[in-house]
Amino acid sequence: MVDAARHPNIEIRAYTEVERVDGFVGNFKVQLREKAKYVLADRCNGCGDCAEACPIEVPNYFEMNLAPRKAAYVPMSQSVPLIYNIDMDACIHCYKCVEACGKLEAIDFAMEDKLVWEDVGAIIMATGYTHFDPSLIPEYGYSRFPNVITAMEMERLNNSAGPTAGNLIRPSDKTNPKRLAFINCVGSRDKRFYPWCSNFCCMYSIKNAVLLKQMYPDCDITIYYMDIRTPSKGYEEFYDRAREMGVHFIQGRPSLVTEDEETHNLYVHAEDVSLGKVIEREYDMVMLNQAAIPQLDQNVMSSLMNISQSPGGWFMEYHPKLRPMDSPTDGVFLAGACQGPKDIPNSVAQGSAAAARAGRILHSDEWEIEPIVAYVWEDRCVSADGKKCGICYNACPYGAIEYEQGQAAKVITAKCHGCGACVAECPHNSITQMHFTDAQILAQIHAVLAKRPEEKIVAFRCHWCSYGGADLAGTSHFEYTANERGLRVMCSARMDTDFIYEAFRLGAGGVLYSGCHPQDCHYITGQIIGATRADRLKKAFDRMEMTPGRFRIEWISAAEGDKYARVLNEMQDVLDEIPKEELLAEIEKLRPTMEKRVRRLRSVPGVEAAYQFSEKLENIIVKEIIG
Amino acid sequence: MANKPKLAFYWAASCGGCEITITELGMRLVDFDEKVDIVFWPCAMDFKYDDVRALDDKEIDVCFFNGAIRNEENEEIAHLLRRKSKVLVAFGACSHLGGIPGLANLSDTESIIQRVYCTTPSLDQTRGTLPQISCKVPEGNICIPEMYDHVKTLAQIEEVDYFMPGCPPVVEQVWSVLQVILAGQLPKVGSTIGADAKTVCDVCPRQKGRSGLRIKEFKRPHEVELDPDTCFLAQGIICCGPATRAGCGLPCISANMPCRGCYGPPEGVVDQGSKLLSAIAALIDTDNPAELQKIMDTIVDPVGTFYRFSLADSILSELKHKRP
Amino acid sequence: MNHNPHAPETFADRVRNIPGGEHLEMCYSCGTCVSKCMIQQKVEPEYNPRRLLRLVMMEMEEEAYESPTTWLCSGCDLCYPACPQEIHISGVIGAVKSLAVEKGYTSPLDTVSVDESLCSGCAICVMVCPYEAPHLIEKIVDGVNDRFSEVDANRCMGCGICVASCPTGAIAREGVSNTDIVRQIPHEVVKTDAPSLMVFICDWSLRADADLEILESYPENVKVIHIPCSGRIDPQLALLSLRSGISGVLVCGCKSGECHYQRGTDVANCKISMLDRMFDQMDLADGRVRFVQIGTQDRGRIRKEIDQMLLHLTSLQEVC
Amino acid sequence: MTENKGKEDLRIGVYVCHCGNNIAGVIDPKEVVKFSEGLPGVVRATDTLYACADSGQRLIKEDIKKYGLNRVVVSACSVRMHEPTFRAAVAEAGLNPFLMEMANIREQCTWAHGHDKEGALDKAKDLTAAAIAKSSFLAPLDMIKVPVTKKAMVIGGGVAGISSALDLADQGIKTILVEKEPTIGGVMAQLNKTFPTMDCSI
Repeated sequence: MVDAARHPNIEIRAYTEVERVDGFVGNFKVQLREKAKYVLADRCNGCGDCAEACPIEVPNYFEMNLAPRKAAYVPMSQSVPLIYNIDMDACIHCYKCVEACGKLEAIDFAMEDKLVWEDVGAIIMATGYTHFDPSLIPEYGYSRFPNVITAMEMERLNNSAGPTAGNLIRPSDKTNPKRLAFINCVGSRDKRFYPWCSNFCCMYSIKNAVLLKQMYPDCDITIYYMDIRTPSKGYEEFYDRAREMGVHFIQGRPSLVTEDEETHNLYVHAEDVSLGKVIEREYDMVMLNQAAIPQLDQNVMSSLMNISQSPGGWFMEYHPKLRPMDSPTDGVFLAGACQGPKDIPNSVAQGSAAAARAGRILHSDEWEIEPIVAYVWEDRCVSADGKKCGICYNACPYGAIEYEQGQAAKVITAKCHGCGACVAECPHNSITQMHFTDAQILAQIHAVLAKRPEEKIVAFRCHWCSYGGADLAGTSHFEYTANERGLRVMCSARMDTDFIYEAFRLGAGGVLYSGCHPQDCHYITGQIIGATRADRLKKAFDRMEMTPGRFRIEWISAAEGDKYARVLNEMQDVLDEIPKEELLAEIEKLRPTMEKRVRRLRSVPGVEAAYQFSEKLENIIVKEIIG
Repeated sequence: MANKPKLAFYWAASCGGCEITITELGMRLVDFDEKVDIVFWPCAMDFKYDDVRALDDKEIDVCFFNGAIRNEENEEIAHLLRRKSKVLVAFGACSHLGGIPGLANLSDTESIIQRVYCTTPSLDQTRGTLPQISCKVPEGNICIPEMYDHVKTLAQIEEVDYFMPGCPPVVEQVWSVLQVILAGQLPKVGSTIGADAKTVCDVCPRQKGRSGLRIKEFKRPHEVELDPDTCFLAQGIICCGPATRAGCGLPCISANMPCRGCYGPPEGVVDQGSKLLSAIAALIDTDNPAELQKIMDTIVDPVGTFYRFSLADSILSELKHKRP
Repeated sequence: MNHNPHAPETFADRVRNIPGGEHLEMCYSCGTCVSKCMIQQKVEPEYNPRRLLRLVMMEMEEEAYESPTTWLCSGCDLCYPACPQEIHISGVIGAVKSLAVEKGYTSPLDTVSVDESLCSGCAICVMVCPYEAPHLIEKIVDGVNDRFSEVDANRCMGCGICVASCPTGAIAREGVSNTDIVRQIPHEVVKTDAPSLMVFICDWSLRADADLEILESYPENVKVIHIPCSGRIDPQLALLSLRSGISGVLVCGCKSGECHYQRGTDVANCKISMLDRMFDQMDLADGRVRFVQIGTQDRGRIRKEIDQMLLHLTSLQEVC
Repeated sequence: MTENKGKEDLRIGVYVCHCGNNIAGVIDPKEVVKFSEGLPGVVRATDTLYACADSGQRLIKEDIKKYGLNRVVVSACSVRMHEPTFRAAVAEAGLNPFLMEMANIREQCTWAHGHDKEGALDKAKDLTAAAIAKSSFLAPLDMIKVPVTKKAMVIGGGVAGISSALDLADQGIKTILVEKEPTIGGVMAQLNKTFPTMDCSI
């Protein structure tokens, strides 16, 4: 901590929150809210006279509310930076602090939150985790039985810098507890709350047991566990040491804690799994090892940074094995428990690793980004003919399109992120996207529907989420119908109505329209554009009386492999339920309508060639079947 | 005709319905009269109490006593008839269990008199006339029997040989009992006669409730259209059939009305109302106290419902009147 | 679905295929269900749902059928909301039990039976039973077609809810019949200065042995009658106790939702609440009869309840 | 121009990966090769044990020269896995990296349809055909170069954030460490000693 404060290259902005993030790799613009401390950082010398003078006491969150602090405070004496704060919610405006500060004049009640912009080339997310509230498990009695405490409370109670100066006492009568029970996995590995293993709690309760044994050798400590997980260097040895010191380990997850109302002693009910017997034991104090859970504002940060979340809410890494420090957004990296529960060594390691990953960018003078950007055929743009349009301008999530009536729309390549929203939205097919042109995608659609199209389900997936979801379905071996034919675009915003009509015109049995969940979109609002369009399509197909379920819209994240498989299987069920003749008849009936809707496509550059190519391809493929 | 059996009929606190049952025997009664001597029947013939007092003890062969014990007079005559009769039959629900008059045990004497003579809406309340036990008139002192503070059954004040339930007992049962008496084939003393051993449900032809059928709301017969082939309880209607002795011939059930319980508890059951409560409360489907209160609100008068005919005979009444 | 569609169906597959038997393999043997359940502690030391799941997973079919766990689980589902893997354990046990019954195994439990000379076929027992154990059968008796209740002994868990609800006293099991319980109510209690209290206790409502000790520690004036479930309480038992001269009646059951027999405590609550309304109508409502629901975490509450009740009864006596 | 309009003569090379048993355990890659050989523009089609391995990459690079390939289709795994690998490989052989197209016949085919071998083979052929079709219309593209602001931001001042910030700072990069609480340190600062060596946390 102190190293960070001393380092000339580090600028600590404490009591500051991120408001907004713009830009892209190498060129981020971040808006920060410097919350008003009501103390001038450059004048405060951390003497603490203001706190001494302050008459107001409130619970100190840093001490898990076990000790008070003043309204003028620092959370702890070693705070970095050591600048006092005035808690305006608690302050009664007696101005005793101003008096105490005297000539220093560091206190400024007129201070307001300040918004500042910072330009940075890379961002590392290290927002950490928070703790599960064990009062949600009523059977353990936390918040009702005074002597049931959390592990974090224990940390403060046995800490020499804590409120009791390291003297462990129990809350009900301030005596030293002699018999302690630690309960592991409180809220974690528990499908009712959080299914994951919180990673460090086993070691954490062993640590506390060892510490307490050292301080109070005659105290009796029992750790109730389901499994003890010690998969790091020195951990198993540490566990051995705890056993040698006489810490008891009982395999069995307690089902109940009861309390004697008079003594406030606690009784832990559990099955000793090794014995197969239910045991009830009396303790002076019970410590609950709470689950590590994502920060409560993880959603907010995730949408600010365009980072998707795993099902549990942790930040999603680009690849769990190959790129665990990278977020899916170029130039944004992940460190520590915000990506998943981690102990200190792992957090430090990932912090350093993320720094190294970020260094790759920050040490370069320029950074290459993929040229998958939009391009306007000026001769096709109606605005150039003086017509009023501007649809592309409105669709772009990045403001990367310049539009002025009378001139062809113009793409600012440096600002374009390549979602393809403008391309699909342009009603005149005047814009294309490099590497995902209409011709390229149409050629793919034709190829996968060359034979027995009525059996096929064409699945359009966005690159970042649904394509990842499909990958995860495969990696997890969640099997689904082999009639699926997946096609990839960068964002659901690129899924042109023409593609869907064309697939149905060619006789596809089903079409899936799939992208990310709205808050996860890699392109800010791309998904919203795609979703609006998909809903319109759905209505059109309903009007055409297409069998419901042949066209389906689903938002599937990269973490939802099971969902991808389920959706495809459900679509297959829909097809299986329609008798084949009926399906073919429906396809034939709708073909002229579809035909009409895709007719204008042929004028798009390259599309005619794609049709010709596809015809050749189809002939060969069909011949292959006959042969 | 000295060896013709001597019979007596008496009504205490009753509505007269039991008497009508006897008259409903019609012509059969005339034939019957040739085989027996009716020595006392104040409802139908002119007898005086002194006529009874003049009889030898146990001179009456069988006495049918209907009506509950409400006042001094009821009790006095009950003792008298017991003394003069070989066999004393509690005839009809009132003398058997207290019957409808027994519901008076919900209140005390004073509030009943207040209600009847002062606050009944149809009354001219300005008069404030109240009955007096004793009243001086020019001719002398007129006394009326004193009303007790609670209603008793016949068996609570005298030894009863047989119980014949019903409000009123049905005619055919009465006729067959009379035949039995004539034949001298009366069963064990203390038995219930003129009724079945089992309950109404045993003979009720309706389709009974199935597993897991529970009640969320009690309804009254006028609130729903009732299926004539399905058990009332299964339709959410309180029916006293499960805890009521059969023998009535199901007139209510056949008229698509639930059993009201007039035949009293079946063999072996002490307290009809609490047994019925135990059965019906177990059908309620709720784990929520507030909802339970709401469901119970749909039973308008629990005591009157479960103990309609047997309150005077109940432990509840006993508890109330044991209170200092 | 079978785990492996190509392999023959295993015992575990058959259990899984019965509704309720799914998710069996999710058990990671934490033991929460075992310690949440009170059967091992109170009835059968060999009872262990976790091990039964294990027996199924290990294809130990015979052992599973013979295990007391298969037969003793009353489906109270205390364990279900506590299971971190969200396994519907009683569902799995129920699946094993149904397979065992198919194989001809029978329940070793002491279950209720019907006295046909008293049963009038009203189907109250059919409706109130939490386990669908009783059902009506038709039979020709003396040439007349008559209906009777019959109890499936493999379903009956012996709670006695039907016994208390039967209006004719036709259904019972030993120790739980009307006569067996009424016999324990004294005929007449001599009035003394100290009030007397009758406690009808559902044994499941006292989780800790310490609580049972508290109950037994009271002097003569606190009489205790053990019932298998508070659902066994019949308001008549309370009335009979009061008639005998006992000053008050305390009925103890489990917290709603924690009843060992699913709905027993709710049934008891309905009965006592309704009795209370009757007392009220009769102007007798003075808190002499109370029903309390004791939760699994209410250690020592029994002492509080009895003391409070005795205090209340003393104050009633002083008024008189 | 944004794409090839079919004027240029296509010379497509198709590489169907076995990925050990991951693909070849479900389908026969040789079947896909046979199928591809007949498709328009394909001048070279072959299977390869591991396309991503050095040997596989070398094969592609040599073929580009040997057969004068101007399009490469790799039928193997996810683009999220090896697109950069194969782009780099074709670039080394002098071909524009954007003229390489992948078909995902592992994650999205053999792994997802392990019990439907016939269906998987059919799908693998279709996906390869689609990649060939797309490749026919690919155009060479150049990477876009953007400048880099040589400053970093670390959001969160816990143990991971501090360690990131120190490492960046030691590399000479100006770093802003943002913390929403009044002090940095995070959960770590609240801890007593830490396992397994019992150091102080601060």
